Amino acid sequence: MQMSSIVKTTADILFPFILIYGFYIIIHGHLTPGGGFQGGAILASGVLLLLLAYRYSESTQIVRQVMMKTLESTGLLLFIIAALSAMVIGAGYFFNWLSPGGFIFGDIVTYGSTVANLNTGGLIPIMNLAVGIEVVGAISVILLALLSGIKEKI
Amino acid sequence: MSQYAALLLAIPLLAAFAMPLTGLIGKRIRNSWAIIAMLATVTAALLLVWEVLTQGTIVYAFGAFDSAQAIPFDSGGVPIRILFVIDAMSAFMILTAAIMMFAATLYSISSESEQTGQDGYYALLFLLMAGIFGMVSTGDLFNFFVFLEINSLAGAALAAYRIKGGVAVEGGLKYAFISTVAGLFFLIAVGMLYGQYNSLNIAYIASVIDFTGLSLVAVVLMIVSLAMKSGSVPMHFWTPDTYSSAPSSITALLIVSSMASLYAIFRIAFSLFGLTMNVVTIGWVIIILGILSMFIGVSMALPQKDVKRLMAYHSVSQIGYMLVGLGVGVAVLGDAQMLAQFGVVAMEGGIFHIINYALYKGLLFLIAGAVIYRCGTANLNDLGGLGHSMKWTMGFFIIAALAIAGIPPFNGFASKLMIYESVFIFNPFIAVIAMVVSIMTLASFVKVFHSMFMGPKLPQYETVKEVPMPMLIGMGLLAVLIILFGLFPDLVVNTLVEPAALALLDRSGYIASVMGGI
Amino acid sequence: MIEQIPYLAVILIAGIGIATILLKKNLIKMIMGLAIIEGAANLFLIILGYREGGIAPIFTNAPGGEMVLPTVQAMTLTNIVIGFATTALLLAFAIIIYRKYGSVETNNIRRLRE
Amino acid sequence: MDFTATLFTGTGFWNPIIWILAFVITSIVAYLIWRSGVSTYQKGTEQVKPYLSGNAEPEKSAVHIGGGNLYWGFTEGLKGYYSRLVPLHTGDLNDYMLWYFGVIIAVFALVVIFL
Repeated sequence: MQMSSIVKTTADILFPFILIYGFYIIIHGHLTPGGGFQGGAILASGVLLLLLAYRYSESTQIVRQVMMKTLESTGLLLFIIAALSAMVIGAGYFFNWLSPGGFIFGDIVTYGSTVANLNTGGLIPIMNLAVGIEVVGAISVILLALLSGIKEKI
Repeated sequence: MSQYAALLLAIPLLAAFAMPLTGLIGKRIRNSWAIIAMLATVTAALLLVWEVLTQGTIVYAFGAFDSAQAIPFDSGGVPIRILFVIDAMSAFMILTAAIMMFAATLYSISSESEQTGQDGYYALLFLLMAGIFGMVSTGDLFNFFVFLEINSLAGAALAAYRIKGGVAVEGGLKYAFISTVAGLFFLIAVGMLYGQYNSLNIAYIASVIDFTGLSLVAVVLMIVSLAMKSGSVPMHFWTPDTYSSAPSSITALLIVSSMASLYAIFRIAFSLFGLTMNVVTIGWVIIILGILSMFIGVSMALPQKDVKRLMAYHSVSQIGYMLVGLGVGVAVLGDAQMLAQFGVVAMEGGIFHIINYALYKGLLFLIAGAVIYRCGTANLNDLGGLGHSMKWTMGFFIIAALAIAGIPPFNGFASKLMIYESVFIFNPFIAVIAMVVSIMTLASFVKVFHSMFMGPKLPQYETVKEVPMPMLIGMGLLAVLIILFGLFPDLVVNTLVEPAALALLDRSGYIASVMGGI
Repeated sequence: MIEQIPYLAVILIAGIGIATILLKKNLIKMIMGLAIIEGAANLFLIILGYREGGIAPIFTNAPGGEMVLPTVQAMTLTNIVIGFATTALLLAFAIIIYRKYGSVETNNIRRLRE
Repeated sequence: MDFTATLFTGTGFWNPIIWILAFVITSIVAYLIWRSGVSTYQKGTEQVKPYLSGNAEPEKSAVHIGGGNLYWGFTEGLKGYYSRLVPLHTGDLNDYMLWYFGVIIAVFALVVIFL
């Protein structure tokens, strides 16, 4: 069955907004409710919108399984390498060595009720980003796998 | 500070996550990556075990600059970080898992070489190992639950990996469903403990525990859930289904994962609750589960026709020995005189049996896999006469079968002897059942030996050859270890098993290693 | 007494989940029962950390006063993620079983037995 | 480290080296007894052929006993036990879960009764 062009156009227009919202949730994960998994799930819902609006054979041209698997592995590798990086300076696994450093994401959080500063958190925003990339890849792979179970009716 | 505890977890995870990417480059690169990562993990595990045996319990704090900061100064004396507490018992389990990982990965390189989707296979294999290593070394209840779920999900996915017309998926589905339900009830029990003691750390909870009615519910939920995960009767029904349909190298690893669940039962019984609970009742519950497992497992194994299903029932039966050995230890925990007289020996027997069981049962499943790899069937009615063409495999089978039946001088005899003699003082009836079960084990392996290897060469297996070299190396390593453990049981008991048993008994030492001598 | 009502809800929801698992023969419904038990576990964890009148545990722009416990919320999030993975895996198994066996009734998924 | 040390089990001991020595000695004795057996036995003659009341010896593959036929008598003798035990393994996921919850209730009852 073919979706109408209204559905397809709406999906096309909505997709970038969903992406932006998802990345917003991921990037602000260390300041507001949300984070890697939640933002990644929102991103994956954008992918799901595309998958539903187009036919399975068409949408798999856009959302390829190999690409999503690569995204998944890349996100996970980024996460583990971020965790392992602390070992280079002799600290424990997962030690947040970026946090008060003054580099990227290195500002010191002022105590009490302040306006949120995005440039804090050290490794946590990086790990949030890694988890976000991983989750969008993983959920897309799951969706593709589950969708492939449906017999297509034309 | 020593990083081996973290590397033990980090290397398998890194290997698993990079596996799909290396698979995109090429098959050869993926296989070498798998072998390199496996060797690195095993090396880290062996170094960690060596460190624990020479320096005592290791506490590793995740996310801290130094593990001396296991309890942050501003936390009010509560360990809020995720801690790995690796004492001699954990080290023992890590060693068992590392040996099996070495053999099973090497075996997989050959046995899976013709199959598709190997990227996912090795990625899941390393995730499974990360889950097992995490389960046996963590000192945090919720963290344990997370590793339990990683382990069950990876194990179920691997068990279902070769679909085999849906049968393997059925086995995987049963395993996944059952372990998820068990995991959820374990989580609810963890929540009950957290609500009362405001911490997830095993050592902290143990130091403040006050056994209430809610803790009683929690301990029952935890022990029954973990007993189901380790496959004890009467929650064993998934074991033959999953073990028989999974690929053989995976079955060898699923055994280690059931051992990790078994470890958790005793960690909870000895270190978490200890004498605060009614040890006699809980001990007897574990012993009854053990007796049922021993007897029903072996009596179901005798009439089986599928070789892997038969061996799976034997694994149920062997788990009974460990439950009985350590259950006697729990039951006499409150009586110092009985503990010294036979309780410690029973526990040592049970713990020694864990590694012996993992070795010979893993070897048996690998042999079954080798036979299936060459002949394509696991049905004992169709097999026969393989002794003419698969001489090495037959030799390994003889060693493993004699070991599982408890025939001297192999390793199964040493641990079973320790269990028999100590349990006989506790209750002669149990020891008699254990011996009868041992005889029936021998009987059913005589059946397997006869119908697989004996007899004239059958026409349909005229072209069968010996299995490739990596599979033989994986099996040979286990066989050599079985013989060595059988010839020098005293050495193993003194260096590995006795510290493990004493570490389980030393509840205040476990608490002090984290809480700093409170 | 009013504080006990959420715990009663946990028991009720877990009971519904257990009954679904035990009584329903359809695999998809059993997976739903599993998800219901998971919901009960999540609710149980969340109410352990609930404090009367507490605010969300975010320090920026916090008005002060009591906060609810964040540890259990982190545990719940982890459990949600794990539950997501489990459900996806079980549903994938159910799809393959339906393709191969032509049924998702548990009394037909019994090729491995005895 | 003393490699000849013995494993003590509280009531007894176990030393594989002694056992192997005993095994070797017993084997030698058995071999000597076997050596002094009947000397008229000769390989490759009529003596080695199986005697089946004068019937011809069947093909080797025809006399192979499959695994399913072994221990038939054992299972037949314990029929009452096996006919109850085997049907419990239904392969039905609902039953598996029923056993789990049943065991939780049973263990809970035990623990409460013998508190």
